[in-house]
Amino acid sequence: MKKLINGADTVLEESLDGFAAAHADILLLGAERKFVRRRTLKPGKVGLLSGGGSGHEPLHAGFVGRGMLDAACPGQVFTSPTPDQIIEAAEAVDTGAGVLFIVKNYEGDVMNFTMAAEMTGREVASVVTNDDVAVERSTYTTGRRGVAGTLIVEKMVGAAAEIGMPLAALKALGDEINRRTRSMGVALLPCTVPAAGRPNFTLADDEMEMGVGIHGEPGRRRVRLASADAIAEELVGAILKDLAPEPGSEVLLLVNGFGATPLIELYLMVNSAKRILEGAGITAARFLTGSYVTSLDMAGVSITVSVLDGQAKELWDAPVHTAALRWGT
Amino acid sequence: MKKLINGADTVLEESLDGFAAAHADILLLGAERKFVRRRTLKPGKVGLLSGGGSGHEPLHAGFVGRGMLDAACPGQVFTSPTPDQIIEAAEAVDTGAGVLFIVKNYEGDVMNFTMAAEMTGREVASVVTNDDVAVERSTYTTGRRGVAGTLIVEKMVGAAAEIGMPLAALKALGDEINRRTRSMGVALLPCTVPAAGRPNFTLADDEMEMGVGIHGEPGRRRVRLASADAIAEELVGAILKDLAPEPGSEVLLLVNGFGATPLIELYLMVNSAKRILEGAGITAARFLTGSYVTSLDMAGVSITVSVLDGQAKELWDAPVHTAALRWGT
Amino acid sequence: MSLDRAAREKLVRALAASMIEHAEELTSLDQAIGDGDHGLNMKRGFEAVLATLPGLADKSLPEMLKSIGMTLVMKVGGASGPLVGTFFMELGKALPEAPARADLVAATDQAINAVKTRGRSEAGQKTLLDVLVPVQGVLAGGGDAGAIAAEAAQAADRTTPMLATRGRASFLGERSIGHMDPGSRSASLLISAAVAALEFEAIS
Amino acid sequence: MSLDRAAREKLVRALAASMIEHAEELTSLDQAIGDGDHGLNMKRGFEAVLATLPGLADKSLPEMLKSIGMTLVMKVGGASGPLVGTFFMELGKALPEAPARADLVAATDQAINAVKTRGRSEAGQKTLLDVLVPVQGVLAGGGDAGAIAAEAAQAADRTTPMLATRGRASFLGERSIGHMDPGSRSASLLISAAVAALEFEAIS
Ligand SMILES: Nc1ncnc2c1ncn2[C@@H]1O[C@H](COP(=O)(O)OP(=O)(O)O)[C@@H](O)[C@H]1O
Ligand SMILES: Nc1ncnc2c1ncn2[C@@H]1O[C@H](COP(=O)(O)OP(=O)(O)O)[C@@H](O)[C@H]1O
Ligand SMILES: [Mg+2]
Ligand SMILES: [Mg+2]
Ligand SMILES: [Mg+2]
Ligand SMILES: [Mg+2]
Repeated sequence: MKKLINGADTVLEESLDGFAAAHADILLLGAERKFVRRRTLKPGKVGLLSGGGSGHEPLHAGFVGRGMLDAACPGQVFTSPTPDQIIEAAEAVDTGAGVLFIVKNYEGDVMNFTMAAEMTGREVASVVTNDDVAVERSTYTTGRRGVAGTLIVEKMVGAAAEIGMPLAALKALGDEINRRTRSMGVALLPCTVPAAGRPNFTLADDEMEMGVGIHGEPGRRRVRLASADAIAEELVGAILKDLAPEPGSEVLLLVNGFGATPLIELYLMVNSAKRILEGAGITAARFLTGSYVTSLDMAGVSITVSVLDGQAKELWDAPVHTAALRWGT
Repeated sequence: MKKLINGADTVLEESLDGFAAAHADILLLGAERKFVRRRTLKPGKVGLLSGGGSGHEPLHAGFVGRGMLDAACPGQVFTSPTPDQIIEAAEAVDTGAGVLFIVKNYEGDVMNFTMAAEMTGREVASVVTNDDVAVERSTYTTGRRGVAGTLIVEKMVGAAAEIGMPLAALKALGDEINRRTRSMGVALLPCTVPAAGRPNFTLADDEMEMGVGIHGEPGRRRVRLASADAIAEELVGAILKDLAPEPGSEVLLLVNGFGATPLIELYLMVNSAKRILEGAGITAARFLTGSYVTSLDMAGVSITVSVLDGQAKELWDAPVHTAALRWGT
Repeated sequence: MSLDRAAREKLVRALAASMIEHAEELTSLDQAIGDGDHGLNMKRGFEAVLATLPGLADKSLPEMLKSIGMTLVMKVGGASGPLVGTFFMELGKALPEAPARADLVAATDQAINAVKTRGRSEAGQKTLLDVLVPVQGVLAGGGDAGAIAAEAAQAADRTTPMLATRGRASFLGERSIGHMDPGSRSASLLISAAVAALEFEAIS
Repeated sequence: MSLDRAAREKLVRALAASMIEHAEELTSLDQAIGDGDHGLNMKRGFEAVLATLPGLADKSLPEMLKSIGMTLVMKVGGASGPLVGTFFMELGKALPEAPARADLVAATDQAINAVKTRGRSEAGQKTLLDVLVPVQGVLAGGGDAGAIAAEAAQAADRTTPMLATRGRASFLGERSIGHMDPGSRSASLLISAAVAALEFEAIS
């Protein structure tokens, strides 16, 4: 295991301290590092709260700030946060309009956020994201995972909250964006949880994990390493099959690196994915490219497609000022 | 070699096409992909032009846009661009106030930019960055390499150009920022040039390259893998020894990933570096953390320290709107 | 059964020791069909429980169990935190201070139901319920310590050929087959540690 | 020496072939003390030169050399593009159409000086000048084809123990010692290819 760390036990706290110091203008760290909170709250606005296991940086703490999240609760690496973290974060950001939880669909996350919702006295609603089409036959199971599409839900719901949308409407909006959003990923190299010290799986030099999640968990199937075009075909193909957007639709294309894949490759994937979408009569009208929803030091990429309408475009374009996403005023 | 590519020969063009499509609001790609140009030029402003070998994304094309570069010339992977690229880019961005080249100190880059300057009829000045303290005994040699500090020069000079500073003053400013800026890096895993197909060097599981550059070239020395604190001590120590900032100085701390190192580790390094600076009586008043000056899929980190005065702080804080750096209005 | 302070402390230490000692193994199991943190999660949780000693053992058995459950909920996170935590909390709520065997049967039944509700799950889905449910059956049927521990171990083994339909392993579909469920293994370890520490024979 | 069209084309093809065939080797040398692109750079440059055939060989010898130089400058990039390109350009500028040996001596001297100016470098710094300069010495001293090719190969070998003070290898300090300079190796290959193609004996 080759990592820039001082010891597996302190990775999370040291990294959070560095993060909070580097972005002190935007956010602050709660007591005992239970949450990261937007420095200046907007009274009367619904509090937007997300969280999950760490190891996916910049998700979620990197999206705390104006136009996006009010707070994020970082769990241990790949382990959902605990109810006390969520309860205290909710308390810290509730200015009276209630709190919306944005939760990725993992049973750990769902249960911990649910317990927190039960235990806090506040008005709370939850959006559970489940955009990962790699999970097949999901009907009678835990369902699909929430992966990179979560970022899109957080951005758009964040923009709507910023302009005063009330809790119930935000929940409905979040559910709707989630319904319009699909993702799928592939890993070229596995990741190593610091405390585990060894990779979650191993891949031969000519293998990749197709349909991988963001926790170093194995994917749909292990296949031969393929070209960027072939990978994009499979990912975009699976997404479009499931999403079935109307021909002529405009979409947001998110090409997301898993942590160890450089930008030169991600932009190359943008090129492949865009061409494939065009072939299907779909226009990528917005793009986001970078390592935003990662899996520690895993190499690989996920593609997310989110169908845009006029409102979604406006919400995407609306100003955002966080550690990891910034545009507009 | 595990990369998301379609073939070594087309990596650069496909990646540039994806990049240009994703950021069409900010920039456009010149004919034959010779340069990336800011979409809307500001007449009367000095044209700021940089470039260098590819494989360092987002440097330089990711810094094209309002408040930073007007154009960037992408060379082949790790190979400086050719004079025709630079000449055509200069032509594309010169609105009459001359053109400033910002060049990293490698003989290839310096010679190609010099030939372009000789061959173009325009008023041209050059700033050559050489912030890498890993290079020892540099007096009678090629000197020091230009590495991540180049980003700081580009940002600050870009801000000054945006508010109308003339060519000679911009050159003087760039030289001055370069003088106040030092960097050093360490690699945990090597990188692989797509066309070469194999890593430039190999490292055992317990080794790292101390003082590595950004081209997969070997560093100062190969040493045992150490803790984040020990690495930060060595990097910051070498920087401070050379930079010798006055105690009480304020600095910009740039913790830069080389491409395969995740944010969780980079922020942990921020925490270590900040503490070491504080121990030396230096305050990190500004931070930038991320993979900005990379070396393909190399794992590792560089630390850059740039001494700030009031002007430098203002120039750093000034609005910037590029693919990779964005803040302000 | 009435546990004195020493017995309560012994029980807590035995449970914690079983998780701490087997953390590596549980993590390996979770690496195969999960995200590789189950051992770390259970270890972190039971270390936190240990840190509440000696005060913890001063409490009555029901209060102690509730406290263990709450500590697990607040320290473990993941899927196992709420589930194992709920199990202990509900057990504490349902047990009288000096439970007879019938109380234990009823309380474990209630705790298992709470786990099912929390996890929206049933036995047969390759989760810790596939240990809890059959072991509770043996308990209800009058099985002795040996039978309980044996059933726990066998039940965990029986999860190996199962297809996961709940929990993280369900994301793998068919690929979840052929690996033991990590939560079932930890449940089995906890049960074995408990019956050994309680000298169950004596108290039933 | 007067090269007809066929000889000029043969020369161009020989130079290009030597770079294309040895690209892997040059890249390996550059991986050891540089950035691993020298073989790719030279190959790309000479492939671009080949692409200017047949028109290229229609030109006079000086014009052809200038054109090769300009193509290299515009296609190679890196350090070798301007340096090798300048060498060819200056050679073309300095040579008459049908040069005598003395013309060749003077022209190579001039071209080497241009390289020195462009690279702000001298022989002794572990660069291609450590091949160009001694080979030019042999040429000036009347050496035959065999002597020139031998000196080129030996001069490249002699860069191995040198400490680099110019070029990318200089960043390595002492660690540059013990590896052959890639640019010296390519220069030596080009020289050998040239003397073989020119049947140098015949024309000197
Ligand atoms: N819905 C559920 N119902 C019952 N048990 C579950 C459920 N989901 C997960 N589990 C159990 O939790 C175990 C995983 O725990 P752990 O690895 O600590 O959490 P996570 O899966 O969040 O990483 C699984 O092996 C399984 O036994
Ligand atoms: N200043 C210089 N003067 C002469 N030759 C040089 C100089 N700098 C580099 N070289 C030569 O160029 C070679 C490297 O070429 P190449 O790898 O193509 O370019 P780069 O170093 O830019 O990657 C070196 O091996 C050396 O022979
Ligand atoms: Mg987990
Ligand atoms: Mg190069
Ligand atoms: Mg787990
Ligand atoms: Mg090179």
